Amino acid sequence: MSGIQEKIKGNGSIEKLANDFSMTVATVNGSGSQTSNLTLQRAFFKMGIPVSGKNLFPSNIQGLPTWYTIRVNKNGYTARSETHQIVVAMNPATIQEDLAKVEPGGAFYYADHIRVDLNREDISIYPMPAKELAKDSGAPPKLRDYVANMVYVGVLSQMLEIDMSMIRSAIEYHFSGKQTPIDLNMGVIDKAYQWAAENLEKTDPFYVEPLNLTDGYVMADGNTAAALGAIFGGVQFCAWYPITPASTLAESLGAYIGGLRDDLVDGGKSYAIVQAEDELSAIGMSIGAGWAGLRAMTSTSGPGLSLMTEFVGLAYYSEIPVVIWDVQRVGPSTGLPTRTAQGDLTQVYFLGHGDTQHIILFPSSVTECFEFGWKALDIAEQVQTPVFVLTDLDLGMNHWMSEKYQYPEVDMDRGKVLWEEDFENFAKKFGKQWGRYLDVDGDAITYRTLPGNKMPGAAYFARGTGHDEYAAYTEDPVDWEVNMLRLKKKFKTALKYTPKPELIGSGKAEIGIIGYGSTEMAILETIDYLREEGIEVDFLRLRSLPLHEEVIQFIEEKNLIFVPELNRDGQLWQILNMEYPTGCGKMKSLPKHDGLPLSAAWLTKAILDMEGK
Amino acid sequence: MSGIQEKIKGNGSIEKLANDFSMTVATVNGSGSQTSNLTLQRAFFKMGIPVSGKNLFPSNIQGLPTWYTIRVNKNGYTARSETHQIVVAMNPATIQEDLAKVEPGGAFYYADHIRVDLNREDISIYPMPAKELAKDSGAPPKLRDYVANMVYVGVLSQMLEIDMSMIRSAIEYHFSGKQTPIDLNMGVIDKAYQWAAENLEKTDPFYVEPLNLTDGYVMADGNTAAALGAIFGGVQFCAWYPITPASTLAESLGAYIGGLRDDLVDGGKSYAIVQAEDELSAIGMSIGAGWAGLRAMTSTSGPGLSLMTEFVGLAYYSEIPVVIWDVQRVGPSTGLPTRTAQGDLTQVYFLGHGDTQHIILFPSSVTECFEFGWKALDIAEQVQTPVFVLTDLDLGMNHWMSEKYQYPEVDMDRGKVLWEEDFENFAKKFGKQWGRYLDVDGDAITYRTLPGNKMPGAAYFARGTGHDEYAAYTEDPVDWEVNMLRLKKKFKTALKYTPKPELIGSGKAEIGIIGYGSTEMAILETIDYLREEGIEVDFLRLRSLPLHEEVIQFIEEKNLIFVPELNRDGQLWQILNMEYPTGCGKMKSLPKHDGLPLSAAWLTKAILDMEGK
Amino acid sequence: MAETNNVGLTKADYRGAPTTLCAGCGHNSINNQIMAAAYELDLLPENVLKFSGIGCSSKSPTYFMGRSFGFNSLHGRMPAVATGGLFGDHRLKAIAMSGDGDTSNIGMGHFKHVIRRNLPLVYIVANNGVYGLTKGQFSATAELGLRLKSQGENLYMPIDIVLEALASSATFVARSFAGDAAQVKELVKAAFSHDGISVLDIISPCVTFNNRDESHHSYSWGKQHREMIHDFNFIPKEQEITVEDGFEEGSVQQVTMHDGSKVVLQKLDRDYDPYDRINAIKTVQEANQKDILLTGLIFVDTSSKSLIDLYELPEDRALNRMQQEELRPPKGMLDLINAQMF
Amino acid sequence: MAETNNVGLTKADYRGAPTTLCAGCGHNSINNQIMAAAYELDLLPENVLKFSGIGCSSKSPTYFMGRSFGFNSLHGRMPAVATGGLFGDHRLKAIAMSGDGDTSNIGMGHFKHVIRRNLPLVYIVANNGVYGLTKGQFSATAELGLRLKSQGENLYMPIDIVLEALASSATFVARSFAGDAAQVKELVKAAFSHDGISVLDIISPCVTFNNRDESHHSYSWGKQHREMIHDFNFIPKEQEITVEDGFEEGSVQQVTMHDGSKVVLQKLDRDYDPYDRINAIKTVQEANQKDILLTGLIFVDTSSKSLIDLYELPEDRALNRMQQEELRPPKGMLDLINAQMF
Ligand SMILES: Cc1ncc(C[n+]2csc(CCOP(=O)(O)OP(=O)(O)O)c2C)c(N)n1
Ligand SMILES: Cc1ncc(C[n+]2csc(CCOP(=O)(O)OP(=O)(O)O)c2C)c(N)n1
Ligand code: SF4
Ligand code: SF4
Ligand SMILES: [Mg+2]
Ligand SMILES: [Mg+2]
Repeated sequence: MSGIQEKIKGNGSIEKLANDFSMTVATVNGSGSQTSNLTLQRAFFKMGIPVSGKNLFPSNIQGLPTWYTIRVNKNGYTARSETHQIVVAMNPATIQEDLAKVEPGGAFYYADHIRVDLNREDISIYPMPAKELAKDSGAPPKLRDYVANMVYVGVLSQMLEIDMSMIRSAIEYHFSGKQTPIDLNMGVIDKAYQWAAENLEKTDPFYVEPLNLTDGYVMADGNTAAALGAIFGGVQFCAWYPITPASTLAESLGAYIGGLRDDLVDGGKSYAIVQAEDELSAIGMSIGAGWAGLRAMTSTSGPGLSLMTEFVGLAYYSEIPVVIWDVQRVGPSTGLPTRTAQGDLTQVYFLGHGDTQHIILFPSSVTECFEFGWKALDIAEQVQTPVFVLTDLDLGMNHWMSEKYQYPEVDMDRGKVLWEEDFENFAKKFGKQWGRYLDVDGDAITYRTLPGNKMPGAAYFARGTGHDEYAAYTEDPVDWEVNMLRLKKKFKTALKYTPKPELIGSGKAEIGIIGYGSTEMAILETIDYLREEGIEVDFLRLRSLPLHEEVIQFIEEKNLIFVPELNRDGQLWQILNMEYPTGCGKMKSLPKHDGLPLSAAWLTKAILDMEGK
Repeated sequence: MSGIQEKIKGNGSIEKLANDFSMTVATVNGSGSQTSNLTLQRAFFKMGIPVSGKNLFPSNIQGLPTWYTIRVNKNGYTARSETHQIVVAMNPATIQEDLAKVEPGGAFYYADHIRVDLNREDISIYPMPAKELAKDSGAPPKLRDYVANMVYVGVLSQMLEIDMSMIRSAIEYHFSGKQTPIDLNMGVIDKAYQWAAENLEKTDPFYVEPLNLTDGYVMADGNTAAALGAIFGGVQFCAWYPITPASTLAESLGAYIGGLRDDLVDGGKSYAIVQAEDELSAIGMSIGAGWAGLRAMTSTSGPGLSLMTEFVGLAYYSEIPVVIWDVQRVGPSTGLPTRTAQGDLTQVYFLGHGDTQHIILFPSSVTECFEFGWKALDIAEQVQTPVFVLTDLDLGMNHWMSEKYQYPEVDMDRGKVLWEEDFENFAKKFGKQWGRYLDVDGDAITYRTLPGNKMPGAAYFARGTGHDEYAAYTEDPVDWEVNMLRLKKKFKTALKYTPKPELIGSGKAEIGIIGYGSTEMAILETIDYLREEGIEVDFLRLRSLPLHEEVIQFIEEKNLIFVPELNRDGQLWQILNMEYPTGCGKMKSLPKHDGLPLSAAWLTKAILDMEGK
Repeated sequence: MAETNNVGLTKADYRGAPTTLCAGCGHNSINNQIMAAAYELDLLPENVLKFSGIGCSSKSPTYFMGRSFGFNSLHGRMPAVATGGLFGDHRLKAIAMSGDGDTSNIGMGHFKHVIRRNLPLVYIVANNGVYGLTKGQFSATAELGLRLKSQGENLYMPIDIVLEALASSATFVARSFAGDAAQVKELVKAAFSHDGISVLDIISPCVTFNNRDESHHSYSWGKQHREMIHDFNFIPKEQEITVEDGFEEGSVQQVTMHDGSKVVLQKLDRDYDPYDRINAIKTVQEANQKDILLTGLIFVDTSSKSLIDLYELPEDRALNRMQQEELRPPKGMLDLINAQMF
Repeated sequence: MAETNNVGLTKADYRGAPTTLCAGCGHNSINNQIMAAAYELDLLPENVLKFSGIGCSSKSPTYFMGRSFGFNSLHGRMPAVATGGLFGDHRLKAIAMSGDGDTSNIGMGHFKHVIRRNLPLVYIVANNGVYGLTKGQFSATAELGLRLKSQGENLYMPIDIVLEALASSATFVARSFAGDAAQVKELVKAAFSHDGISVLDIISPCVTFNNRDESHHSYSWGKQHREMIHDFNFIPKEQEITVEDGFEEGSVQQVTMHDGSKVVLQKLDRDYDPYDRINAIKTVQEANQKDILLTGLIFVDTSSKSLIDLYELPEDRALNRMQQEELRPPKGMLDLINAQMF
């Protein structure tokens, strides 16, 4: 992306620059541009070029500015880019600022009915007769705004040399083969392509050319992937309440589960999905189901998470498996509901009054959303506790290029459950009468029975009040203390089940980065840039809390560790200091919290600044 | 308390031991023994002897075991004692374990109709004809259980040499001078006193003798003190929802406010107290009132606190003053509702999704409950943010001896509020149009207007969504970041208003203790014991979070710091490590979480063990 | 040998832990009738789930049917937990105990929503107009103007559990009085037989409720004892309040509460039509206007599908007994998805 | 010069920020009538407080009366914030905008309780049967069996805002249709004049609601466009739906919604007695049974005290203007307490 200017030769002829640009489409939300943007993105992907798409949209249904950024990069960098080489302007309200966004040497496409002061000499400017072409399309008047968006697909296809067969296959995919919309849309695209060929002269360097770097990859959003993962994880119950950006997770679950699962069971369904009246109820129902032996989950975002606080404490203390997906948005409070953040970490870590502790998983890719979709259900039942999966709007709702989903490599593990037969054997095996909270294995995880178990003595009364090993009510100080210490120990056992951190790098660098979740792409890109500056770093990608021994080791081995994250207070950094009090200050927090996905440019600069470079 | 045995001379005659024992009354809850216990406690207090009373009661209304412990100590040690020199057994269900509790050389009083295996030779045993004397009292049959409790008051008065005039004045105080109950109760007490004089021979050493160590002190519970403090702080609105152990705070507010305040205003009341439908509503109403310019508060305990999570985030982000008293009980979940803990610290510190931060005050005595009762209202308005006061069941519900309440030494500070005239002057003064979130003073605290302000331009629309300096909706990344950084800065300014830590000790010791809240008494007692072992320590009593510079200094000056607290995870210790990452592990956590108040015996041993002694 | 029912169980098999509620508490009477009803219905305790929130009433499930699975959840949130819990094995029956505070204050929203979902649940509200467990504050069912010693006056309009249930389309609504053992038992039995939500509003006097400030009709000793001891920590042992024998359909009975106040109960007429919701609401409102508490089966609708039916579960399989074969789609399906995702 | 009302303000003085709701959204119509009503009532905007929860409807207060203080609070929690807020200066009037999701789902409990407390608040529910802002999920007021493209079928019984308000003793209950400008305005005016809670259930069509799966009576182009573009991100601009002129008391009108489905409205008769709660409930229920939405002032009770009255505040002093002299008892009082505490 460097040195665009130089590529533009003095005589106006340009040296072409393949597969390395970031393109932003400025539209109005509700105008239906999503189809156009996805079509372009899919066409790039089909051409084998690494690509990502990020939608910057308002908390509103219709009429406000929206920006969709597609980054195409031959090195596979798919993090948010801070510069815009190509801008497509379809929104009168923002056209002037959109024009200002174009990087010198870049290209500006705009719908020519919009009034704009074309005050830039340093970029290529291409007007598009979007309105006219839409009118010519034969689409009914109400649909013209929508159809106008197809115009830029056609124009860009021509100007960027996109393979038109890939555009067609993207359109066919999008409309699931339905001929009427395919014809309408392809008609407009073709016309616009033609028009551009005849009327525009290319003066910018950006174009695409086929690569083969997307084999083995899919393009999807994390919420859909999480839902699919849960379905393969045998999820049986999901109660949820709508909230951006989590809604599409539960909605995808509903959309996919029937087709994938109904054939496996005779005479009825193997699951229930309930839209609850609020988040209190959503988590309550899921906990009820988890207690009753179902693989249960819910999904939410900040405000809903806050409302779940009391119930999470109940599940922690009464040891009920349940999975909670928190698709993070910007908080505190209602905040920016359509922007991304990693701001719920410390809250979740301590969620609930009294002493609590929770398992948190951090997927950093769509593929990992799928993986944690099923794995979280295993862990919840293995450890008998709530398991949180912290993803975010960027990962959950944007379309990422990601490795294909991997079928679970292990069988479902339902944890320590006693059905009738097992219950009978328990006494024999352990020489003791079964008790719900009796730690016979010494790993602090106890055996549970499930409603419907007909054995005398198998039933117990679950409660959030003080209970002894036999689930009986007690206020005895020692009972309380012993039980709570067992719970603490349980979280040591949990480390056997939770995903370990991933080390990226030689392991020999003196400087480290610890990161997690959706910032991975920006961190990896940063590492390359730092290497160019002669700085070698190892990257430890955290995949879960509580911390594994490997994290402590990593910290001990390094002299200096950067902890970049998308929040104000450096929340992981806070937790690391807390859990590793002998760190003596060698961890440096690099927080960023403007609602946008992390960019490598910012992170690189932040680290270089700290390094005094 | 050491060496009771030696005091008992070989020949059965005893050396008397004045003003140093812990006495536990075992009864059944709902049997009305509270009056008896308070009478004894008040009599000791009136005699000038330092005393404390701690009630260990079940989460139940009638019929389950309850223990009330009165500690009398000439050195002023009023923390929970782990040993029981005197036990009064009135409950058949627990009599055997109560008997076992008596320290060798101690005394066991019991109602003689209860069957008990008197298997102790090492203590003095005194049967009491409680039933008979109750019957003789002339009280109606339904009241006999109640009246029986007065029997032990009479018996102990005789045996411990309590000044009977003090007993009478305690009874008169309790019954607000109403003759019928005074006569009934004093009648029984006198009879029992008489009976004991005639029938019991004293063989244990414990007795009381007048001192003058309670001048300048009151005896009260923290919840009442908090309510009184709030009344003197000008509280105007309190919405609350019943929960043990917080209910009596709001109930006391209701009981006292009319008498203290109604005379100050003509034509109506200056406040409203609303029992809300739940805690969500309680905090919501209080925030509404805070926004509208009232001094507003709510009180709750763990489960209610959890339910307030979302609303607290709203108040933090929209900068609304409100005071939240959290009278902590044992969690997680419903836990032990009638036991004490300091377990909500980390939760409150991070309460709310996204990046939040809160002011927390820690009163450690009843007097300080009064002080923070008014001060918290000042701070909330000064800093325009929720202020939490973390107390606990022990401090809130038990009767503590504490310094007299001090009248606020400063005038009420309503913070930066603009009424009509101020609003007019704003533009002149600052050369800018007023904006709700415009930081004109550079201290990150902005000016607010209140509903009813009639000046054009004074109204604004409060919201939990992203807003700019003029309170207008915005999703702009820079607006968000700038505002959030201002909020962070505001908490630096807050340190000007929040109570600083108190240093107890010379400041020159190499070892320190950092503690907070209701554990103060046990810590002070421990310090004396440690000194006896040759260990000198300084004690920094934390009175608020965020941390003042003085705390960091204290940590830096010491080689080793113990952090005792009533929870499992060492929550203050966690926060200290987080906020002071260069501590390099010199803080040692000493958590205890069995639902009981901290005892000096436990803490002394824990420290000596760590010190290898 | 003890008598047994048709499934070979004795009454003792339906017992729970010994009660720790106050002597004389109406909740104990209700618990007794639940046990009796289950015994008479030949329910296997193993086939019944118990749910509750938080409160004295919500402690109750500990005190009946100790052989049943149960879940004492959070204050006001029982409906949510019960909804999820019932999906575990939908062939089981379920009964829930809640209080007026639990249901009509903090739990009002969930109460309404579990009703409109028609969860097959016997939902008992042990209604005493106060928060027993937290020592006698007003609940939302307390009557307007009620004065309690430590609480002052209740300023707000009362919530009527029965009206609320009817307004939100409950398919089974009844009211009774804890002291009317026969009626409570019969209603519990009917409720267990209903396939959908059955809301039972059972007036259940609280002993701590008898601290009225200026009760006009107080027991002679009541006033005196307050005067004499002035101690809220003392709770005298009381007799349960019961209705007289032979409380017939259509008849009216006055019951004296612990505090001496009187409640007028009226049993619905024999020819009352419980299938007409509009008439049911009207009848209850008219009785309320006259300060009469109607008791009996006020409304029933047997035609609506229960929540469980709506979810099309296998008739004879419990969801919680399904294993991997039935829950995890085969690898081929994932390959297909991978091929489709683009 | 622009026309002014009796307090010297023009219509423009009652405007808020430009709306960002969808073109054709019923909520916009309601907002217009609120402004008109306030203008005609000669209300000073400075004397009105605005409250809302979260949702498209709850955004509305931004779009009217920009000179009023307002608080856009949390989803479902508006009643709580309004309750506290009104105590600040009880001489002010207050209006709240909520949605059906905000009120009847997450906010059901608070809705009920603010009613029984009779807070003097104009409480408008802009009722569209869906969650607009989160993209069209069912709310609790959605009719049974409704099918929406991305949501499937609504399985649960609907909540009727009006019935719920009546059952919980609301003192002013009305229903209207957003497109009936004249009626909405008159009802808002009446509500502002009521001293207590006034619940206005206003059916307010949502444009995103028009994604029914198999609508029998859909607009000709509607079906076609779905077919043609298949894109849920496209929201065509619509006309607001209005009722025909001259919609008289007692008459019936059918309104076609954006998705082509029809709603039947009936205005209450001129001689309908709005003071009879029992009859009001019955009338509404009977109309519901016939799938008719009754509009008009359904019930009013002018005799009950409002919440503010119950708290005996000084008639002419705002609590929020009181200062130390009125709020802090003198030192002598504390000395007294210290002497008494023992
Ligand atoms: C979230 C929460 N708030 C408050 C409480 C305290 N609390 C326990 S029981 C109870 C009221 C119970 O009243 P009700 O449901 O009427 O039952 P009763 O005791 O009268 O039978 C309350 C407020 C709690 N447990 N949880
Ligand atoms: C606690 C919480 N949960 C979920 C949301 C997400 N949310 C925003 S608006 C809304 C529904 C609004 O529906 P309604 O009240 O009917 O208003 P409408 O948009 O239809 O006018 C939801 C669920 C939220 N803001 N807060
Ligand atoms: S306090 Fe009241 S409700 Fe609770 S057990 Fe006692 S009598 Fe029953
Ligand atoms: S989504 Fe529906 S409710 Fe929201 S603004 Fe648009 S039309 Fe109105
Ligand atoms: Mg109750
Ligand atoms: Mg809606």
